[in-house]
Amino acid sequence: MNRREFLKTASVTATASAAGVAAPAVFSSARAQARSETLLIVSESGPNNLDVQGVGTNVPGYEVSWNCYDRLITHPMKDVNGTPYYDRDKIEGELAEDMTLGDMSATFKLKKNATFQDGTPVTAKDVKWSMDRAVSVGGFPTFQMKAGSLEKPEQFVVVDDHTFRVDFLRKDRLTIPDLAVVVPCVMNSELVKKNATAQDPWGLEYAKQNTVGSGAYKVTKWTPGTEVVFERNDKWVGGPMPKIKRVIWRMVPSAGNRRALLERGDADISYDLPNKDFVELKDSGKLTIISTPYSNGLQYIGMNVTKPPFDNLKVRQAIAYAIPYQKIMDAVLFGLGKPMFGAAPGGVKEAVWPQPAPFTTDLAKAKQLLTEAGYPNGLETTLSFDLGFAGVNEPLCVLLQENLQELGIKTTINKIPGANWRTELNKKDLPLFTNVFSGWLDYPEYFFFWCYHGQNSVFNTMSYKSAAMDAFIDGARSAAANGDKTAYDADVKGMIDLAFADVPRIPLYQPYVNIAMQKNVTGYEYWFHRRLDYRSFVKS
Amino acid sequence: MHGVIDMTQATTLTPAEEARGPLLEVHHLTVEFATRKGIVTAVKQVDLTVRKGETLGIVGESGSGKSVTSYTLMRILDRAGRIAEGTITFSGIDVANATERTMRDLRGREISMIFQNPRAALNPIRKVGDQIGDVLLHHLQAEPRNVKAKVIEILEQVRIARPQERYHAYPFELSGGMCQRIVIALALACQPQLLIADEPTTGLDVTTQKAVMDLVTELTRARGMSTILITHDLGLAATYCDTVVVMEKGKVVETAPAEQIFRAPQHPYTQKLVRATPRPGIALSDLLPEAPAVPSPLPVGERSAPQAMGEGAQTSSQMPDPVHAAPLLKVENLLKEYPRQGVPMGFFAGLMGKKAPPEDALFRAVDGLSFEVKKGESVGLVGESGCGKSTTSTIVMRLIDATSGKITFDGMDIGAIPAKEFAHHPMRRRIQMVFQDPTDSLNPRYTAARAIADPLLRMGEQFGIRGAAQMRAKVEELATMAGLPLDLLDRFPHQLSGGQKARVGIARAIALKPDLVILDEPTAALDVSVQAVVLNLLEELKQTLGMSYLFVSHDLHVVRLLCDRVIVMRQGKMVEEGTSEQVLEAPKAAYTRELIAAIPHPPV
Amino acid sequence: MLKLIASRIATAIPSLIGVVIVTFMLTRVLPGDAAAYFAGPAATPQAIAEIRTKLGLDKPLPVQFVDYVTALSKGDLGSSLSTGQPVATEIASRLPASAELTLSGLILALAIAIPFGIMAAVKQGTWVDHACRVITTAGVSLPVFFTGLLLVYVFYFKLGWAPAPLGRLDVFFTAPPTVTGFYLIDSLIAGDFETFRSAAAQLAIPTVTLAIFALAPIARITRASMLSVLSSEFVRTARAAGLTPYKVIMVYAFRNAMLPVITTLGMVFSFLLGANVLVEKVFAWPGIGSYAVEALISSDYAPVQGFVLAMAILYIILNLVIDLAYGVIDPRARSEA
Amino acid sequence: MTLANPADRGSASSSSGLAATLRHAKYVISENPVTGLAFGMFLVLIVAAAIGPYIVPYDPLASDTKAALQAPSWAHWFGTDQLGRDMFSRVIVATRLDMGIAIFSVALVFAAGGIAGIAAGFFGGWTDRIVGRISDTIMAFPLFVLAMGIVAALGNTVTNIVIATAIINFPLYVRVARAEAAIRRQSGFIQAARLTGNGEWRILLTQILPNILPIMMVQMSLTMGYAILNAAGLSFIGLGVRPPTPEWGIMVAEGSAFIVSGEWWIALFPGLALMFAVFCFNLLGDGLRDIVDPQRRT
Repeated sequence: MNRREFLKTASVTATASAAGVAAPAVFSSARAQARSETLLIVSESGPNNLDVQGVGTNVPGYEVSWNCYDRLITHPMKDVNGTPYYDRDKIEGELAEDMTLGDMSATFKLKKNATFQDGTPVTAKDVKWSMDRAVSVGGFPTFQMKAGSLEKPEQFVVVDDHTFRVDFLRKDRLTIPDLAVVVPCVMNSELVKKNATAQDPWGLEYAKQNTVGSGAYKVTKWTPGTEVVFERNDKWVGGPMPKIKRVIWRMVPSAGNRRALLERGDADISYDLPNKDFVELKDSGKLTIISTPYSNGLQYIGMNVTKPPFDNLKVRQAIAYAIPYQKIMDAVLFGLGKPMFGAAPGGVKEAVWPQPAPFTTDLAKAKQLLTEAGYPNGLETTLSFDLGFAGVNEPLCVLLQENLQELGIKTTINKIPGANWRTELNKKDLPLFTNVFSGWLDYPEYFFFWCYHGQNSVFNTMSYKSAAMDAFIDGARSAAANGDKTAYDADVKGMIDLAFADVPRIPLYQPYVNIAMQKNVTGYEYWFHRRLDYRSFVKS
Repeated sequence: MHGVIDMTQATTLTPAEEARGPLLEVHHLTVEFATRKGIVTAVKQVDLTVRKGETLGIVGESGSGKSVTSYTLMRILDRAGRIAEGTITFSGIDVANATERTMRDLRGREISMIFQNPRAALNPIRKVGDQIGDVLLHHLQAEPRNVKAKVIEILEQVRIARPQERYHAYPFELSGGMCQRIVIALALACQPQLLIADEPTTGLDVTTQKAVMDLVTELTRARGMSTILITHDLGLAATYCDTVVVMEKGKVVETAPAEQIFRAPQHPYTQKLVRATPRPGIALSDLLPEAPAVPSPLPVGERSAPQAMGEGAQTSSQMPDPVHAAPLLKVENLLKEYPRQGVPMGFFAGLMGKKAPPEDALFRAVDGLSFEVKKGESVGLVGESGCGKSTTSTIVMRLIDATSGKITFDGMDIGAIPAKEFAHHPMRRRIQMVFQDPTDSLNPRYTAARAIADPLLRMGEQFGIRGAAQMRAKVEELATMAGLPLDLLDRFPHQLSGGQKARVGIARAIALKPDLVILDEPTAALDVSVQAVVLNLLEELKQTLGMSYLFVSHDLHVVRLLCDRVIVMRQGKMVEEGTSEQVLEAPKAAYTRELIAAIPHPPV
Repeated sequence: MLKLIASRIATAIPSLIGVVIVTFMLTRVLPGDAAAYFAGPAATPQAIAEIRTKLGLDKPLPVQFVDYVTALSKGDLGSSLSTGQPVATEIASRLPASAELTLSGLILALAIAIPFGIMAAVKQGTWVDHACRVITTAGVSLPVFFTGLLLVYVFYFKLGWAPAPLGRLDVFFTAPPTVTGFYLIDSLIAGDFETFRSAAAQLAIPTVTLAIFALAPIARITRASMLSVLSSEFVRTARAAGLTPYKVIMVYAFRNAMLPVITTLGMVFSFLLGANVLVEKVFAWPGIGSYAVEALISSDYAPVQGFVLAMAILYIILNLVIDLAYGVIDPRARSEA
Repeated sequence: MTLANPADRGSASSSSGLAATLRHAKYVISENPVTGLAFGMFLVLIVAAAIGPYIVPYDPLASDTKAALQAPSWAHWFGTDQLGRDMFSRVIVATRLDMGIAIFSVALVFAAGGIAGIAAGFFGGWTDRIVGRISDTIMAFPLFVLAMGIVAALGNTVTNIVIATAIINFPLYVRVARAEAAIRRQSGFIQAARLTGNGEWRILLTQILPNILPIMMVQMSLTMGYAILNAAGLSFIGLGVRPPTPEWGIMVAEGSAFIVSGEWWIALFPGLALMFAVFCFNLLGDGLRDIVDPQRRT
């Protein structure tokens, strides 16, 4: 849509904008009109792919997918400390109007009036094609589907045009929640197939550039690295009609500028500002600031347990006692984080995750442990962090480095560019590093499966391997699937206790998702993917 | 000679105007410059008078203040300069105190000026016609619609052929002489009353010089203009001026009618200058003042040699008769070709104007030249710029390779040794050179002693010098021979005068006791009085050390003084060869005659 | 003239080859692994190896180079990993943004620095001269990103004079139909003054930031060449002919003094393109510099190679233009060609 | 053996030369107050680099989170940063590193680019063509991006910053040295040196090089400033010096996030220091040009 057309629509809706007013005034009123129905979001980086099932789609890409595509089911909201927060334990239909859960299958009835953005109706065929695609394209989407035991195209069955069934491979508590994550989105299969090629049967290239779903918004303009413009899909049936007609998402690399834009009222929402800015903006009272802890997420210090010196438990413990926890909370996070240290000793009481570890800053103890470990004169190592999150990571590492220095541990700080971070982690030879992990599915065994299990996934950044740990994790998974609460709780407590005893990674804190909005913007909802859901926003 | 007669007639033709009194009167003019060393007085208490229609010559060596005087008259001094005292009255206008606006009206319209380097005096990126037009328009001598016609008319007056075409030419497309005509046109465009010509012909060939001077004389005469001719060349001034003013160190030392200056110079400085000016019928030693003013370059015992020569005697009378001596250097059929493009511009800049056929891909700088230099002989290589004399000397120096031809030195075919390898060849030390520009030929970062020692350090094995003290002694010996005061040895080139630098260059050239020294216009950049001393020094050294000289010069008079034989070159070829007397007094070739005729002939 | 252009291009070819080789080598030694990036966060080593084969990254370097050059000769610059777009398209859309910014910066710098340089030369040694020197030097002494942030802080955040640093246009304007890719020009062609105003407003502060940085080299060379021309003999001739100081300085001295300035412009432009990288980052400018920086940091070969190639070609074109401009001013250069 | 002699004499006489240079320097400074200022500034930088780490009031690396983000005060002249480190100490201590980067990169490029340029200008022909091509190739890259690429490829160390800075300045030095050498190539003293049996390389090193040194010094002074800016720019985008090492560019980059929130001092003081140094080198370059120019010295 170019500006002239846009003005036309704007003037249709504008009741009082009479003819005969001087040209600039018309422009201005049109702009004012547009403003009230437009949400301007600023963030550091933008999507690299509009298709969550595409190759190498980055996190901002998930936001596009979330808003432009529908899934069969989704979660309703509940209230957590006054903020709408997705309800992990409840499911509601999005494209499906009804879900029947069998013993080894689930059947979905699709909404009859649901259409794709080009007007074609959404059918079970499209749903199957989309699910097939997700489990077939490989890479992250396939992996994510697998986490819910959704692995083979045969699992997805078209019953009739508006009925769709998912057959379970095995009993898995995560199967249904996994259908509500970002990946299993429903695409306009005919449209994609039309634009697919022999080399690219799933139409990855086409879907990369075009949103082909039935979701509440569609991308009308995308300039990578610069902006994404969304328009509302007025025929959306997945939920109540969103209030915001248009969303402009601009990439502003400089954090200072993002804050300036918010403070001057030019931008409506920003969600990656430095913590300090959030705290100050909150104190100033000019903006609405919402901070929510990452669900199932932790910032931690990881150590490679396969190589000296961190193969030595006492060294790992020494590091755990050397960390300046409170300083990090104060000077790095400005309080915007939930401490995950200083728990009372004596074992885990509750089967919840994340929970604080029993470590505190105790340099004397750390020194003693290090001496016991055979490093009375300290040691040398490198401390790595992801430059993409330098705002937190850098001061954190500097503070840690300073304390380690007191133990005689000399560290060289190694900044790794964001794009290379995963690659470096994958090599599994960083000795000491800080990182964040958070799981979409908010279950302890999910977290531990990724981070501590001996299958050694990329997120087991410490290369930790323990038969006992694997037994706890596998036990917890099967107990959850079978609904055995007691066994489940015991296994979860066991794995947490073991994780704290072996300390391959040291929990620091649970980070917060921070959102700053203008006062006239409301309707923020917290989602497991931590990105914005435009559908609920209201601008007055 | 005709010009001179015309002039005197012209002056006498306008007695009425003369009677009206002076056009320009300068009284007690003092000009000061603020420099980093403090105030320097460049012009002291100068008095000048220029009458209407008169041509006044201001003669002086470098630093005499003659140019500053002329700039002061135009009030175009640098910011640092100011008139400290005195008055300048031009046609009743107080120039010293006139407003800048008045001066702008005066400049170009009433007083105009022509400069030494005509090519540099023109805006390189503006068409010459437009440059003349600018002046005409500025002084309201033309209107935009008729300016072009006016310019072409003026171009015709200065004898520019095809003026319509030349209007659109840029300075780089014209020869030096042509550029000077444009500058003259520029100066005369607005019919000024006074023309100041500041070294108008320096750097031009003699034939061009004559043509330019004749033109200036004719045009100014025809317009009844007054002229101030500023020059270092007393001969030129005496030839073309009515009155000559001699300046030294900012002061006027003598003012006299032109005829009297040569005949009866009054002031010692004028006398020295007159003596030092090379002219027909004198010997080398005649150039020097009676009492040597420079430090004695030679041990007393050897002094007598040049002085023993009688009037008009051959300078090399003490030497073994060169006619029968064995040839030291033999050049046969020397040929040097350059591709037309890629030749250094200065090399044949003079030729550019002559419009050599452009289709010729190769340009012959030296075209089948053959000659000999015998042991103890001095041979002069004379010609105008672009004649190939410098190329020849550079090839003989073995700094560049010839296209073809043979060069035999002391029986050895040195032409066969590539120039690149010659640097390390034992023959290298036997052929040395004195360069044209003493400033350019000295490394600004080396002291005089280091410069003189350089050849000894590289090729001085034969002298068996050991240690610093011996080296110093040797350097001092060489400096003494070259007449360089020993206390100057630790100075850097910029702390030395031109003559001193020339001595350093000479000391360096003789350090290795060469057999042949090529003198490439060794005095061209020097004042006449210094030239006189240097020429004598060279002659003395030749006698003492028994060297041969190949003397490259544009100046026949100078060549005659120093050389036994002269070779006249033109366009890469030899025009005439013979003893100096033969060539100068009974030239066979027309070109040689033309050259000789073009040398200013002051009324002696 | 065509001959001149052809010979210019011919002499540039070895450099171009050099650029292609150097860029290729440089990008291959960058740390980071495109295959791992493509494979996504949870990939197995096998998956990564598969993708590596698919991308041809397992082949020996010379083979990869041949592949790259072959693709290049077909005009295929590859696709960016991080934005997912074909590099050629991205460069085509981003280059005008950078060029518009850089050229505006350069023009503004020239407009200020040349009069400064002339004034400094004409009033050599006076306080004007010293002031020019201090001011321009101060400009070049500030890191551009710092200047940029400071200007945003003062003129946008504090004073509110400048529009939000959100790229080339205010969010509520749509880009004019592309003709040149320069919004200022395109909006005028479209007759859309409102957009023109917005584009100009957005351009103002980044342009000033760049211009401040470019003042010193231009002013310095202007002053130096002006000084040498003013002391030249033809200027003395012009003065002696009574021409007004204005005519002497502007017609005689200035045009000659511009010759070295023009020669330096090529270097200043290259210098500004470098500075541009940082300015674009500060002003969220959708240009090619910030694109290259992001790509470089994420070891994204294709955009880096494409960027460098585009820059090299731009640089060659620029030098060609400078040569031609030189020819227009200087008849001597014309005759040599 | 004999080579030493005139050199000895040279040094004997150079005391007078040195005195003359000093006199001249004094004159230039008094003539041009700005150059005098530049010399003063240079002295400050040298002192800060030499003794800075020993005189600063706080450990530049020591954090004190209780005193974080304090505005300039008597206790902390330049305030404190996010981790409570004393900005004054950090700014002063950074001088040594920044100056080091500047000096080493300039020395490196002087050695490489200077010699290559002189050889190109003096020998011409193939030498000229090869050197010309190399520097053309470098020039065809936007220089800052090339520096980024080099540092990104070779790794994030101070040494690599020095190397990258040297490489991107290479064409500048080649250009200056080449032009100066080409001017002198045909001059009389070079011809004279040839006549006395000096080989070409010998002429290049003993005759041409000393004459080009002054103009190269000017160039070095000017590029010192750019070297510092370049390192700062690299730090700004995350390449460059590792934390917590104090370096001006990285401090400005860190501080830039705090400008809008009002903690201006974190970016401002390192920014001023950066400006101070670059400014000083630039002015110094201009001043040096006046001093070393032998034509203007009398």
